[in-house]
Amino acid sequence: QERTQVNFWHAMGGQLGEITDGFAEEFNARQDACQINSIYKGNYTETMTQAIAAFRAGEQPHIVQVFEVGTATMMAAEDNGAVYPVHQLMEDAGVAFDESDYLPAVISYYTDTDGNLLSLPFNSSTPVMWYNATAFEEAGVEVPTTWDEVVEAARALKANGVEAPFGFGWQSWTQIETFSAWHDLPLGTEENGFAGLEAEFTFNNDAVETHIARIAEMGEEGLFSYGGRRGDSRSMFVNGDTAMWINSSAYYGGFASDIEDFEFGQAMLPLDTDLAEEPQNSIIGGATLWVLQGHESPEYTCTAEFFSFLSEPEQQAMWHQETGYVPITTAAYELSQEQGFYEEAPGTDTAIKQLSLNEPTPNSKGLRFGNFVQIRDIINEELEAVWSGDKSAEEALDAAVERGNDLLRRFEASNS
Amino acid sequence: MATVDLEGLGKSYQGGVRAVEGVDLSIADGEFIVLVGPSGCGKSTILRMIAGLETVSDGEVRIGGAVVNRLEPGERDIAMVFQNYALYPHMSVRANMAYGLKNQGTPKDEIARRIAEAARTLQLEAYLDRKPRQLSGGQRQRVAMGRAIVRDPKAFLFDEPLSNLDAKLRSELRTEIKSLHRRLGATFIYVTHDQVEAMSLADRIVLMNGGRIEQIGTPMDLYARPASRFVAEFIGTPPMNILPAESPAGRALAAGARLPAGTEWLGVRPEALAPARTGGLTGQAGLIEALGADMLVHLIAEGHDHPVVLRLHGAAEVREGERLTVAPEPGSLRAFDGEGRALAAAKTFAKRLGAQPRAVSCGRPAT
Amino acid sequence: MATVDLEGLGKSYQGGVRAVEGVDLSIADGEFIVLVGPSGCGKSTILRMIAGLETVSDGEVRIGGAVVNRLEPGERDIAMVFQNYALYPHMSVRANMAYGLKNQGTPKDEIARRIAEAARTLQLEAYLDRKPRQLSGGQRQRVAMGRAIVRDPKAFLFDEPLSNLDAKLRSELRTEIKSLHRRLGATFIYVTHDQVEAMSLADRIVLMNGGRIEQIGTPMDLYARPASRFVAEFIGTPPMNILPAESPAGRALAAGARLPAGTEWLGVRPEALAPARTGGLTGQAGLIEALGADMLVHLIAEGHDHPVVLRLHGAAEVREGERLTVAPEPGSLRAFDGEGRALAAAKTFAKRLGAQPRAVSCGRPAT
Amino acid sequence: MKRVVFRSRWLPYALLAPQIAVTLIFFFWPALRAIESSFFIEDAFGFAREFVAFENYARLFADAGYLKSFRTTLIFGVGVTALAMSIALALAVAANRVLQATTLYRTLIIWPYAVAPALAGVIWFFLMNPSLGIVAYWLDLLGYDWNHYQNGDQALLMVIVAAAWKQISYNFLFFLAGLQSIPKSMMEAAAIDRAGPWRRFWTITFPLLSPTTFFLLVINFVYAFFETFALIHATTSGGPSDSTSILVFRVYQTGFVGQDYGSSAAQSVILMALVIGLTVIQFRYVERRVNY
Amino acid sequence: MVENRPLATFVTHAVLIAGVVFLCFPVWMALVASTHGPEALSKAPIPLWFGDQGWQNYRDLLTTGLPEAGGVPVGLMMLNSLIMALGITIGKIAISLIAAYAIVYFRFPFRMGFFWMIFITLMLPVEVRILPTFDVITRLDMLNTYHGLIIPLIASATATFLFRQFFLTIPDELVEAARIDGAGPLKFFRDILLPLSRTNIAALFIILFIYGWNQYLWPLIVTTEENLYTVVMGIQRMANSGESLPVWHYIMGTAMLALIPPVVVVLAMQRLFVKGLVESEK
Ligand SMILES: Nc1ncnc2c1ncn2[C@@H]1O[C@H](COP(=O)(O)OP(=O)(O)OP(=O)(O)O)[C@@H](O)[C@H]1O
Ligand SMILES: Nc1ncnc2c1ncn2[C@@H]1O[C@H](COP(=O)(O)OP(=O)(O)OP(=O)(O)O)[C@@H](O)[C@H]1O
Ligand SMILES: O=P(O)(O)OC[C@H](O)CO
Ligand SMILES: [Mg+2]
Ligand SMILES: [Mg+2]
Repeated sequence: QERTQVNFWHAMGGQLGEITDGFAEEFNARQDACQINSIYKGNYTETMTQAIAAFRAGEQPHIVQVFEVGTATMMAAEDNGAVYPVHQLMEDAGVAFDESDYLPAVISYYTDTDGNLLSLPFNSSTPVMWYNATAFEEAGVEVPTTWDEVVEAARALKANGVEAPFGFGWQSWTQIETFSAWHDLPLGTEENGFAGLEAEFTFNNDAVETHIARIAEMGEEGLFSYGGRRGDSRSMFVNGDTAMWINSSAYYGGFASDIEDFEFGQAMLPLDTDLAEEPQNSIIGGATLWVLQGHESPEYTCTAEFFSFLSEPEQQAMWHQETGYVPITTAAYELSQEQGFYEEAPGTDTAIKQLSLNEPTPNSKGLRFGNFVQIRDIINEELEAVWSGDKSAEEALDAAVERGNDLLRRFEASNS
Repeated sequence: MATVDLEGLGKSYQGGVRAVEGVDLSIADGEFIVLVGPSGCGKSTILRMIAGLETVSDGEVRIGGAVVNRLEPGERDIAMVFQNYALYPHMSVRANMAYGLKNQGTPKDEIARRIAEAARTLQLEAYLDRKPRQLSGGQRQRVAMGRAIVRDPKAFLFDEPLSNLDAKLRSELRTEIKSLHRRLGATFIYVTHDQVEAMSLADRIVLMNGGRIEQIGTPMDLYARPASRFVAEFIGTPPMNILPAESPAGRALAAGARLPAGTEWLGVRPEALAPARTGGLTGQAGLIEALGADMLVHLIAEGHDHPVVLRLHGAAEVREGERLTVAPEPGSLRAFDGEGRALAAAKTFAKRLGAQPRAVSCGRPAT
Repeated sequence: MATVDLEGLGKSYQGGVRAVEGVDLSIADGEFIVLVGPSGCGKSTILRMIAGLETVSDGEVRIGGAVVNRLEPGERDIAMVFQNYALYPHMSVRANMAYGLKNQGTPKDEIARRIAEAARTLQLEAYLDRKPRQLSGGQRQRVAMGRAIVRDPKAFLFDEPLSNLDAKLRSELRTEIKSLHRRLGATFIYVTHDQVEAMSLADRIVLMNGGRIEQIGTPMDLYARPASRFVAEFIGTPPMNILPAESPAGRALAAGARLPAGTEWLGVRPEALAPARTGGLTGQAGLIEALGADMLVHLIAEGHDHPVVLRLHGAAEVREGERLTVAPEPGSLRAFDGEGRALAAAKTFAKRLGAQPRAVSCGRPAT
Repeated sequence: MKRVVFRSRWLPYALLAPQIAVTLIFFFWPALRAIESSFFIEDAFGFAREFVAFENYARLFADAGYLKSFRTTLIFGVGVTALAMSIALALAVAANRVLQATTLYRTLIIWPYAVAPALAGVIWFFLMNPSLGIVAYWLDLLGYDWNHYQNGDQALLMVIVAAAWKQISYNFLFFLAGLQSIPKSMMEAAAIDRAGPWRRFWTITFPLLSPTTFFLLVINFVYAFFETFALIHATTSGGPSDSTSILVFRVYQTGFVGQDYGSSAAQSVILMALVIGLTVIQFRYVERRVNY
Repeated sequence: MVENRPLATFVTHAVLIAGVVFLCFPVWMALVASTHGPEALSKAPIPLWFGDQGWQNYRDLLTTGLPEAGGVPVGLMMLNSLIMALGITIGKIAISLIAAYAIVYFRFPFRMGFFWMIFITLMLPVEVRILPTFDVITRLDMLNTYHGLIIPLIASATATFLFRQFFLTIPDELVEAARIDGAGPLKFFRDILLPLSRTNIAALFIILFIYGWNQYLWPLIVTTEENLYTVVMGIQRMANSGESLPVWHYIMGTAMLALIPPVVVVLAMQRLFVKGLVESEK
């Protein structure tokens, strides 16, 4: 008999892609009713926009992986019936599903106002600070925990021949969104958008401004080198040009296989002691799996079963350990502990620790702004203008907020 | 083979150009007719109306007595040879000749037979499998004629077939066309702007001017008895000298002749002016062109701004600047009225001048 | 103005084509020399070596006595007129003429003066501000001449300047060039493949064949005393009739004449054959071309496969198929050896035939 | 125009039908839809749309980023055109001089025409990569700090060079054809008129090439404006800081990535007007004026 | 011309050689990079001479699906490119030929109207109106199909113009001779016009093949199924990896594979190519 076909679009290239495709294969091998077609569609933005375009064309996949930034857009689509909420899907398919199995820090980002889970967390990450332990040792400095120490360490590393000691990727996520949450500062009104479409940005505050200005100064001093919007500067860390690199915890898998010349480690994000005594918690990144409407019910049953398979502790633990994404269920976290993973690879629990450091506040729960894909691009543009010396931090953030608000209003207009 | 008759033929092109106007012409079966005239006078237009390549605006075209105005070119049973040969460049000589026959469904062996025959006639046997581009201009034009011959059409139309060839080839092929006509005995309608070609080929020449027929006649008719100044100046190189009858030069030239009433222009051919001791036109020799057998002397006559051209024997001893007096040979003067029409039949006028028709004075006629 | 001397001039193109071989030629100051010959015989190559547009492979080019072999074209002080005019299309007529002068730093008012003068001479005043494309072919060639004149060069070189023009314009401009030469009194070196042009323009003709000079002389020299069969056949239309001396036709033609030893070919010009009652060549009139003033009769003589062409008076009464007997006029027969070289000086040979140099028999010579 | 034509009532329409059908369906229909959409705003999934009249246009012209894209496009266009045309002209003039070797050089010069703009971009991207690109490395040795991720001007320069690199072959071929169509006798006449090679080039060759030059100007602008989309998309994606975001890239970015259909459609309409303008200029103005 | 300027000759060759180096160098580097393993390409300076991983790399690319390229073997992508390029080329030539024939050899109402309709598309690249065109394709249900890849791109003003231009240079007398030989419009087209257009068709074929092969945006948006990916668009996915280290040896290998077919076509049929290019654009 014919297998029921389910299309799964994802944005996992390289090693991540291999593992992702491996899940689908394994699931397909386990049973003979469903066939999951796992398809790489390019980076997050491309995958999401292609899925939307496909939806408009009636060619949508069943499952699409959408990064956290697209959440508001997807939720608005859910209101219009484009999205099949996961809680509903599981219920309709009669597949056992308990939200409380999932780490709260993870699912809070993706639940609606009634606390129902809308999409399935799959690969969740959070920014951490990657460092080149060998380089630190050679320069004789400690791994920094505050931003002041970051600057100091960078100077020492530079003096010791490291080309551009400090760097980062996904700058809006790591240097504005997470920075704000880490210091319990709001990014915008309306509980960072969770409470309504009328939200407005407020991240042009002194705290963020000072922070951005600090990085710009580091750039001028030659301590920081900007290397692209997503993970493009990764190669600088891998080849030793950069020794402190703030980006997703999900680089773990890649680093483990690519880095041979030196020891690397991950540390918690630095704190700006002028802003807070203690860090709050970092916010989630990565992506979740959204189910799109418009297909037959047997296909959705398969989808539900696949989701259930993905959430099993074995899968999750393996995924977590291989990639550096955080485990999404408590069971998977515990399994990893049992397996002795954290002793074996110290620091690999940094992400999960950061996420669960404190009970999330409205400022650290996450964000839910419409049109945020575009707004991220605006923030990218404005920050790049700072790095290249064309704008001051203040000008750039003011402009980003103004332009961002404009898009928020436009989103509000087209979704109400 | 057939007669071709044009009756009141006229053509207006889009945009209002009136290319041909009221042409009446009956072409006998087997006749070699040449349409000649300056560029733009409508020669090609007439030919193309006969062929069916242009619609007829007024009048009728009849081939073999039947009106063909509304027939497609392929249905008129005529063949045409073009100035640029118009061979199908991608087909062999053989295929070029066969194409028309194939289209009309002639059987294979009949086609082969006819091609063989035409190739023999035109000495093209060796080239049958070549492509046109592998042939010289003269050979190409022969293939074009071959393509016409195999069709065995009612009439052959030629539109300046020799204009693209160099002088030597031109005169060779001229001879070939003439003998082809003799061999086939078919009706030939031939367009050219070259009066030498017209003179040497035609049974009858139709001289056109501005869309109308200026004169129809045998070559010698047109040369000796031009119906108008236009004909007189068009036929013959160098052309007939034309002088105002009332100018001093004109009066000197016509000295002693009684001119018909209304004469405004006098004409005399360069070879008909001979040095004379008295009575005649006096002038100074200007440019002298020694052409071997002949010599052209440009005579600057008082009271006439264009030089009068004399054609003398090549060995004549004339030097630039020399003063010469010349007089027309008896009977050689032509008179035209204000509109350029010839005034009296040449003969009559010649008689009045008191001489018998000009006798051959140089190459003595054969007996 | 200056003399131009070529000494042992030779040219090999890359690829080994030997275009010119051992050419010696002294051109007097103010002379009008025409280089003529069939296509590819090396005429242009010689002209271009004089101009400095091709390097000289062997020998020397001297202008005004000085060797110029290694000078660039601009330094030789010559001017050249090209077949395709080679006017600068983006410059006005005035700027075209001024260009060369500007390049040599002539003062502004001097340039203006010279242009005005040249424009007057060539009647170009009205066109000075036009672009070349707004001019007719003849006007363009006149501008090209104007560009040459203003430079006041040591010599004028012309490479087939009239070939792109139609017959009428060609003969007009021919006259103009001739009178220009007379007016300027400068050295002209003129290339053409048209023997009529060569005859009517040249002081001396240089007839080339396969890269070598075949004969140098005045036009009438070449016509009357060709140094070879090649010259005899190249100069004159229709060309000289050539017959094998030992064929029946040849013997009939030369009947009664004592031929120089080694004679293999006989030549006689069409106009020098006259109908005769006895003794001579007999044949049947084939194609007859009535050309008005003249008539060409193609005589099919027994024992000779090419027709012998006669040129008779236009009014001669010959009909196709008629039998004719013709004899050469006294002194008109030419003898050539196996290699085609003329055998005896024409005069001597003529004397042997027992007649005085051929008297003018048609247009009587001026007194 | 042909002197002789065939007569048939239906045949010409049948022959034209496929071409016209494709043109109508894939050119005119989308063009009309673009005009229509430009008056609406729409949500990403296409559930709702709202008529906003000219608001999309108004917003565009109030958007500094959009206006900056005009500037970027202009700089990019002028840069690519100037670079590609001047190098090509120099090469063509040189190749035209070497006579026998022309074919050899031509072979070595024309092949980049076949390289897709996207590939040209990716290859240059690789050469210029700040951390491992060989050219960036050389620049570094020369003391020049190359980082197109950070420096917008450098990024723009990189895409200009990549785009021009690919276009040189094309311009070269046309310049060479143009040079070869200048009658040799014109150069000879100038040589006799005492003009040296340099002067000959500027007073004769260059003016005579002007039709080719103007043709190439238009073609290069069109190339730089529209056909380089792939190059930008495959390399800088418009960044950093919007500095390589040319207009055509922005249409895509706004529409496909930003899901802002109305604004994207409005940009399409503006671009189409621009293209048609360029076409008209080429045929009305340039053709007439440059005919010497 | 008599010229005594050895320096000029030297400068001429110097300019040409510099130009050739500038043009060839990037592709040389790409070729070299494609023969190394990832380690050699992770640190500056990268090698300027070939490595020993060439066969390995190319075999991987052609046969196995790399995750970086979405798991599609480059061999399959190249096949898709070929199908698309040929489809576009043949389609464009076919419909342009007959359209040009109609416009040149017939007079009929609205002839100029049609002419302008085709003409106006001359400079309207698909990128400019990408969104609405995509919309139309989805309405026609042509996503993820070969005909979706091909048909929208086969309307070609350029080809129509080239053929029109060419037909106009065919002497009138040829039609006339054919008509006298009794050929009707279809016969004339088949027997005379088509054979005569052979070189033009061949020349245009090259240009259009390159155009088709190099398509980027269009396949990028109309294909969502991997087995329809084309190689030129496929490379973008590899280069823009973002999250993972770009696999430069594979990327450059793919680039080489993607540029070899059109470059070979251009070089092998240089004469036709030059003719096609210079004539189709002028
Ligand atoms: N297709 C056409 N449309 C409009 N006018 C035309 C057309 N063909 C010819 N004419 C005009 O008709 C007149 C006669 O043209 P035709 O071709 O018959 O002249 P012709 O005597 O053959 O000249 P030529 O010796 O130059 O071939 C000319 O004025 C010409 O311009
Ligand atoms: N650039 C060249 N390279 C090689 N051979 C050449 C070149 N130019 C001319 N030739 C050859 O040199 C010979 C003489 O050529 P030239 O142009 O001087 O002849 P011409 O007498 O002027 O002929 P035409 O009357 O056709 O102009 C010919 O065989 C020609 O093919
Ligand atoms: O690299 P990832 O998958 O952790 O995702 C990074 C960010 O969350 C993207 O928004
Ligand atoms: Mg005509
Ligand atoms: Mg020559």
